[in-house]
Amino acid sequence: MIPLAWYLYLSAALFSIGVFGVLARRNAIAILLGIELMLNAVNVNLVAFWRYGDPTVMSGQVFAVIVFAVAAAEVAVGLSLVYSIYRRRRTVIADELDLMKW
Amino acid sequence: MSIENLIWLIPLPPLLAFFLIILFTNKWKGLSHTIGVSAAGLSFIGSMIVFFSAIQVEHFGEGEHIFASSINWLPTGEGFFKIGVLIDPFSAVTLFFVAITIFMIFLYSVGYQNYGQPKGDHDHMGLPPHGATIVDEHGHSHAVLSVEPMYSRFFAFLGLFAFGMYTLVVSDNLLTLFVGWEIMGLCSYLLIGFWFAKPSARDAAIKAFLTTRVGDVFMLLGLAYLYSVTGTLNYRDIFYNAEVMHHLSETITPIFGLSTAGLIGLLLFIGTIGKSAQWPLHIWLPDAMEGPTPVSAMIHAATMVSAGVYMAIRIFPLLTAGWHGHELTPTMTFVAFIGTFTAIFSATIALAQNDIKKVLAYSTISQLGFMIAAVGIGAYVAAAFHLITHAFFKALLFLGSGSVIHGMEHGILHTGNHSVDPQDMKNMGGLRKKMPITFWTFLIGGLALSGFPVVTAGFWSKDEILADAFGHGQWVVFITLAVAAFMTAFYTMRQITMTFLGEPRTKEAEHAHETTWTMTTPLVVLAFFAVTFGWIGVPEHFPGLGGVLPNWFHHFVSGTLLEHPESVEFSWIPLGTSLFVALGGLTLGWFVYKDYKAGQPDPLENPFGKLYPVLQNKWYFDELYSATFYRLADWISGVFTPFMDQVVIDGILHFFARSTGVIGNTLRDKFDKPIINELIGDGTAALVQKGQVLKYLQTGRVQSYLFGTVSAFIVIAALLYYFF
Amino acid sequence: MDFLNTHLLTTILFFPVLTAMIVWILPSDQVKAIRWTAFGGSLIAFIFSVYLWMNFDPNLAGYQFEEQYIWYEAIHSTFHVGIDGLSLTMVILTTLLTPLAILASFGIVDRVKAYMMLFLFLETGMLGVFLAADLIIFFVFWEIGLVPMYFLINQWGNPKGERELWGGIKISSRNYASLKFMVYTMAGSLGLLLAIQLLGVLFRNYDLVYLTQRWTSLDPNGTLMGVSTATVKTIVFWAFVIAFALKVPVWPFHTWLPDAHTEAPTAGSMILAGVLLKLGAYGFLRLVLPLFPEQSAQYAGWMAFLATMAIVFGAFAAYGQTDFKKLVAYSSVNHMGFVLLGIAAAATKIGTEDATIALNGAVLQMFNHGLSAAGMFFLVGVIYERTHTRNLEDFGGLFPLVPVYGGILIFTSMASLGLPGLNGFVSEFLVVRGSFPLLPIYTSIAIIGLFFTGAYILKGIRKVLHGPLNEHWAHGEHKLTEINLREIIVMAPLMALMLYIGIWPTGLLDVINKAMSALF
Amino acid sequence: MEASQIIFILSAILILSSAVLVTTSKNLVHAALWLISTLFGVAILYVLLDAGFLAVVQVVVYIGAIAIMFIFAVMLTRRELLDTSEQINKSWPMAAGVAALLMVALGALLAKWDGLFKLPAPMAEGVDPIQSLGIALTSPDLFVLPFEVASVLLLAALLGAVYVAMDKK
Amino acid sequence: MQFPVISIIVFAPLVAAIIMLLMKEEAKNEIRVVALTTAVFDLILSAWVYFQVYMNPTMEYQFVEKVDWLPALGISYHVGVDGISTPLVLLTGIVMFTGVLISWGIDDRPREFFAFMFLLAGGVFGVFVSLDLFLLFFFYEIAVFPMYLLISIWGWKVTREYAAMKLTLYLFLGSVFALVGALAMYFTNYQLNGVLTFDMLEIEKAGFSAQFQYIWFLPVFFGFAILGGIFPFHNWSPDGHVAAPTAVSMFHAGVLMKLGAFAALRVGIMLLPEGAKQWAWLVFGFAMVNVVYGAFIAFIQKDMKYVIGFSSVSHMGLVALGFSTLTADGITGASLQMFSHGIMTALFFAATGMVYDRAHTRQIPELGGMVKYLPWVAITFIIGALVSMGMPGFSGFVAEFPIFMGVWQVSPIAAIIASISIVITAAYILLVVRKVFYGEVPEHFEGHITPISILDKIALATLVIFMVALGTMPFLMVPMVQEGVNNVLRILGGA
Repeated sequence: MIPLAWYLYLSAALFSIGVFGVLARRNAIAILLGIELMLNAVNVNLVAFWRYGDPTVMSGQVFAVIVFAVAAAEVAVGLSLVYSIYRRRRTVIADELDLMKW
Repeated sequence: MSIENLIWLIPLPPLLAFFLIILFTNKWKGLSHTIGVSAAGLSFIGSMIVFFSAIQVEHFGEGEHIFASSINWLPTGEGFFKIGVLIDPFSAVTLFFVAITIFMIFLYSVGYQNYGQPKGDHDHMGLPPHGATIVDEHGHSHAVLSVEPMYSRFFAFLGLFAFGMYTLVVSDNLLTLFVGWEIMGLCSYLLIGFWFAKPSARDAAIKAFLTTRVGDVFMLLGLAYLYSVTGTLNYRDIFYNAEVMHHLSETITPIFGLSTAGLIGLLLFIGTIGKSAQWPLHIWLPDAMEGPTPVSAMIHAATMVSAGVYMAIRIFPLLTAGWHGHELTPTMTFVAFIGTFTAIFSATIALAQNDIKKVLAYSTISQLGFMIAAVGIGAYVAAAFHLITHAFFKALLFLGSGSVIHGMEHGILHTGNHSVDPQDMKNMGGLRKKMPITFWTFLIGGLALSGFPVVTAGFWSKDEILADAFGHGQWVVFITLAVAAFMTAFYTMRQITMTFLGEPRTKEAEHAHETTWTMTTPLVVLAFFAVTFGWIGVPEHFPGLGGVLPNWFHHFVSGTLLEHPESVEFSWIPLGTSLFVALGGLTLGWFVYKDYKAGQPDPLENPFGKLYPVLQNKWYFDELYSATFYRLADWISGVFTPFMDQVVIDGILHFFARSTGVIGNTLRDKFDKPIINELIGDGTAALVQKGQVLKYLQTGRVQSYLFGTVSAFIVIAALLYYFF
Repeated sequence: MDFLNTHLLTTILFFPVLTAMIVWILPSDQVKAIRWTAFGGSLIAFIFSVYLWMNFDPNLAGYQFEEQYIWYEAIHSTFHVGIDGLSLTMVILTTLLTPLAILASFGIVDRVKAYMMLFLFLETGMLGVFLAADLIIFFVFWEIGLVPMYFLINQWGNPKGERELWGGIKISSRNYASLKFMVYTMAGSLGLLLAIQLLGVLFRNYDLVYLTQRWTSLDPNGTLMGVSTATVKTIVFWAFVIAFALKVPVWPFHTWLPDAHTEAPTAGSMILAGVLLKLGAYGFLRLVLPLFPEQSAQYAGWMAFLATMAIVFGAFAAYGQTDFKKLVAYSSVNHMGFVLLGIAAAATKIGTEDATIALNGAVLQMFNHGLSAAGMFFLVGVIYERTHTRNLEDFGGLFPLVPVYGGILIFTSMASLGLPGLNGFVSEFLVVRGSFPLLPIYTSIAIIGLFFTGAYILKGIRKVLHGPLNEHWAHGEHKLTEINLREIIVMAPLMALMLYIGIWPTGLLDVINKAMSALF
Repeated sequence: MEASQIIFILSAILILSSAVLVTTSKNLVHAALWLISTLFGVAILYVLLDAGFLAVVQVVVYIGAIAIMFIFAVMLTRRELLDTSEQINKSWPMAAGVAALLMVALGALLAKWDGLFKLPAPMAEGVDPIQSLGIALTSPDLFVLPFEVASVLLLAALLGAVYVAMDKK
Repeated sequence: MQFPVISIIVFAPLVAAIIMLLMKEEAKNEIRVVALTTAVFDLILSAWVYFQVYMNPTMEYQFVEKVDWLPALGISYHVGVDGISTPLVLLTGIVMFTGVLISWGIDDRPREFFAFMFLLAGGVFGVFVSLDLFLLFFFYEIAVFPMYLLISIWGWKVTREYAAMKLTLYLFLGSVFALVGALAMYFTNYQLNGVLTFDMLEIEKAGFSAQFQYIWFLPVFFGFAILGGIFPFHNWSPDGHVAAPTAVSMFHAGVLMKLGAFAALRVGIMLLPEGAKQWAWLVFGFAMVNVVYGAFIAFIQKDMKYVIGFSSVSHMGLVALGFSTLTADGITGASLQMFSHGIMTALFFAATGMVYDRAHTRQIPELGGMVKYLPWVAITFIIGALVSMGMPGFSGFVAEFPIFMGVWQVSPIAAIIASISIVITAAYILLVVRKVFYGEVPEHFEGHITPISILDKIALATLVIFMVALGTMPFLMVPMVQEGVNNVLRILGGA
């Protein structure tokens, strides 16, 4: 039997790695990858809590499903954005995409 | 109609005439003078009726034996101030001579202002007529006198003047007396300044008005004083009321320890000084000669100056309050001094004048001095008597001189030499043949003035004054007056000689000729009174005449007073003196001047030496005053007051205004902006700077934002960890 | 008619405003209509006040025709108007002078509508002061009166003339004058305002009658707000005195007057001298004496001193002027000095016969000065309109050119000189008579002023009418034209009254006398 | 040590290691591939958690759709493939620090929670998670609304993506 | 449940703002019409409310509406008017109406302009009527925030950023203090009575300890009074006036400053009476400074708007002075002064704006003879001047007189000193009138000065009417104000 803690710590770790990825990568796509990791971490949590709580209440899983949808949407929009940016600026380096500064 | 109502009416016709002429008829000369003269005539008749009905009353003046009526005028708190009319013996006789002289003067003016003569070629309002040229049927053009441009106006003013005088005489209280008094002041101003375009006339007018006003204001003060102590200004209630008089004479005022009566008397008397041109306020009168001659007569004989004396005699009880026949009270001493000094003082000046009217003017002053002196030594009746006689003969003299001047002007027009002064006696001489009536009447007047014994009125009145002075043991007064009388005789004779006797000294004098009947009639009438009027006042014990004629005047007038003054017992000394001074003066005068030729210096210049110019310049009084009082007044009004207003007071105001601004600026620049704004306020500007720094936080990089987010999350986590 | 009887005072008070409103709606180019409407309105107000005079019963003490409406209950002030002999005299004067002033200003062509409206407002303002029986109302109208006057001077005043202030600041003198007039007077009434507030705070009421009896019955040994009552009373007393002294104006608060007068338009000066100055004196009579009998008695000497200074220096200053209008202006200082002298004298011994006489004199003097000063200013205006100069040196010998004008001028001058037989004398005599026994010294000094009154009046006549003719005015385009009918009509009632009062003062004086005896 | 525990550990190692490689590998294509393996590991965990349906969805949707899309995107922005320039930005140590801190923070928080080591209750008999999930997603009184909203979201995202990425020439 | 007139008054502007924002940028006239309609509508309603309250003035609040908002936190939508706030509601209605008329000509993004202005108006209405502390703050911030935009966008180019920033900082700073105080009351009330409520009528009864009140009165009072321009926090106000566009200045000086004073009274004095008594002397002192100091500075200003700005400082000082006397007279006067001064400054700024729009300068020395071209402006400005110098017969006198009476009861000396300001006011205002409207016209103005529109005339006339009406017929407003004041006095312990 696996105690809940394992899942939680795992997802925490996964989340942290995702954060690192988001913060550290220069490439916009890579940043999106990091976000994916974080989302998965969240999902793991959700499902774990469903299982260790009352499995007859399905809210945990439902949330997971919705997260999938969100993830899909996010990726679709995100990537298309990246692509259009690339078409205009010929770059996807996040540091250089700083039009919205002072 | 009862006498009282008649008295009310006496002053009105002239006033009516004044308004009629001013408002309606001043276009039509004839109509105007008709109105004027007839108005004067009406008043004359009225006065005569009143006078004669007065002298028929037994014990007239005593107790209720008077004509009086009054009405409420000013409400004062509970009571009323009443005004009304009063005829007592004194006012009756005054009314008598006033009426006559005024009527005469009206008549005279018609001629004097050249009624019926053509309009002047280049006359205009405010200047004396320059004469006109007419072309007779032969085609010769003659220069003739031209009519006065402001003819109607002249009669209007005369009317007002007459009104003033009548009011003054018939009024029963000092206030209405003052009213008439001031109205005359105005008229004298208007009439002296009648030819207002002449600067000399204009200034003379103002001089007259102001100088008299000096007296008037003090008089007003006196009135207020008297009124506030007695609660009335009615003659009878005060002077004819024993305990009031007693109270007045007993109470002592802080000023010089005078009795109340004395002080009030003094204040009122100052009014007289101004009005009757006594020294030191005499200066206006000679200048008043700028007016047309009838005006001079009005002012100097009939009315104004007499008014002064009239009042002095009216307030006799006040002046003499606390006097018991000997040892003059301070007030009386003052009055006596003023009178006596004026008499001698102006007599000296008269000696050296050449202007025919100026001489008369100064003689008037000196004669008034006689009367005042008489009042001062308590010679009530004498004063009144001389007042009246003097009025007659002085009016006569003035009108005569006017006639002379008129004649001279005629001559001047004939020769056409306008440089000649028609009033300068040096240019005259030998006029007796040219103008006989004028000469004879003038002579009578002159003799009366110099007190030619027995026949002339002047003798009796003047003699009575001297007698009183002697009788009361006032030696100083007696001697001074005697000397003055001597001078009077002298300069009168000088005048007569220079004017009428000898040979004409100029061509103008040769071509002078007699004036119209309107001018000569008054001369005759007045001459009549100048002679006869004296005979009603012959002292009982006068040698010879004494018993023959009763001293009617004395008895009658004494009725005015509460305790009748007894007439002084007869003594030869004053009689002798007056005889001597009169005759001596006359003869001396004739000898000195009988062969005075044109161009010669005046015979008196050598004997008098340095004194002569001093006399000629009236002891330099005008110069003295202008150097002191006028200068002072000008300084105060022209320098001091503006300084006080514009520099001191306004300065203070402006200081406030300025300091407001200064405070405002200081607050704003020194406090509001630097301190408040910096300390509390202007974090702002600074903070905008900070903002410039902070904006770098906004890198626009997604990741840097995320950094913030995550770190914030960590912090929160840490907090949660710490707290829960 | 019944309405009129019950609301007579308010009708008189607000009729001018009503007229102003009518004038307002008239088209501004209908100058004639505007003038006549304004004139008619003020005339009707005058007729009303004559009707008031008819129905007034002098024998009753206290207010008559009283009206009282709720106005400002938060501070317990009601719109309370009433009239007694004193105010009646002043009301008559005001309503008489205003139509004349309006008639006198028919010559005005610049912004006639505004001018006339201001004038009518001014009338209401002045009437309000005289009618008010409530301290606040009194103050309201007291201040309101300033405003129209300010603009009359500031706008229709003499456009020429510059005034050098400190530091080389130059401002046109009419601005200077009007500003001085306004600010100075407001500053003066500050004390009044504060004093009024103090009274209100103490008694929670502003009704004059009530206030008077409460205030006078205060325990003199008690304390108010920690200060002894006597002290407070003294301070308040002086606050009142200064406010009114400024308006009268009394030396040394008089300097605004000559400036204001010289700059004001003719009709403005007429009203200013004729009525506005009376407000101050009225204040003394209506408030100072009744409210502060002890203080007035105590400080009567000082008031008399100021009055005397006003009389003497007023006369001297007038004598020193070369500007005809300034001369007349200073004469106002001199004449109003007599009013205050009378009041001060009366203050020493309220209730005695002397006091009553002095007060009669003072009030009559107010009325008389109203007539003569208005007349004088108008005459100055008449000649100024024709010659555009007021410098006495520029005139000279004009009598032959304008005999009628000359006659009127001399007549009026004599009235203001105090010639017996004309109105001025009666009042001056009464004042002197009343004051002499009470304040002999000051009265005697004031006499000097009386003398110089003569001096400056004659100076005026001498410079304008007499002397050699100044050819400049004799012919050519400068030819001086005779006074015209309208102007004569303006003068006629004034002169008639001067003469009437001079000869038969009893009618008017009777009312005044009864009022004074009732008041004090 | 039971089988399930071992499976968990293995898959955990797979997840974490490949996740690290996702965030570190220079070549983006590799990174995308490593992501796939991570997702796969997660799928295994779902199975362990008796969420078979989710596991399937994970494999089908994530790996089959999303990851592939990433690869497409990488291809489209090809220049990046060639450049061998630094893929980690200069502030990566800070990033690492933050990440580590985060890990610690989460760990610490979890450590404080008492229900940390509870064990799962055995699945009740006759309860089919998939069925009940289906019911939950479709029954009006449960989650039908969020479900539909999610679909709307997907649609919107789809349109948006198309619009954004469309070449407007 | 009666007709919720108050809510309608409050929300009509907000709704209108939204409507306008939804309209097309180009449809300027339509936008203006909407604005005007709303303004008229509000004016009518507030007049109706005023009339109702005038008909039966009571100490209680009228037109009360209470709806729970966040019951958990004790926040409720609780509004109502009393004798003091009713005139202010009317005032806001008037200023809003006239403000719209005046800014009819605004051509630079009128949509946003009116929208923000109405937002402001709504906020102001809200503050005046809200009986719930939270609600009050809510509206307070709504009112303050648009000022920033209005000034910094439509303001006077030279100083607008500076002024807008300054104003906003001051006001938020103030409201922060006040908020802290308010929360303190909220929680203390919870501790004392165990109920979480922001309802002021509840908090009134909380019975705070004197100690507590002593501590919290100052922050609360001054926090709000800053918006009332109390010394030494007055500097934002003249700068703000100068920078703001005409209509905004009208709002700013006309109602916004009243907002501060009113809130200071409602929250500061009425909720913390003991504190008020304790610190009255301090407020009194500062207010005195305001009065005199403002007058003096206004005297030397060269810019018309600065003159008026500082005169507002001085006059608002009178309001604070009146409150700080804590006497019936003083507070009555202060309440009236709020109304009177509101109308007056609105008029001043309207007139100034008209002059400025045409002459393009506000420097007094550069102006002159405007009466020739702008008679209406001149005359109305003059009437305003009379009001501001406390000329009897105008509202200024009616308002200032009781204030001074109140001051007398506290300190006669102060009354005397304060009265000096009246003369100074007269002086500088007359100087402005003389120089700007009279005197000779600088030649470069010849022909450049266009006459004002009929709308402007209507606006000016409206304002003048109210000043004169109150001045000549105080009984139109005084009774209700007295009732309101009685309520305050009741709280103060029948002082």
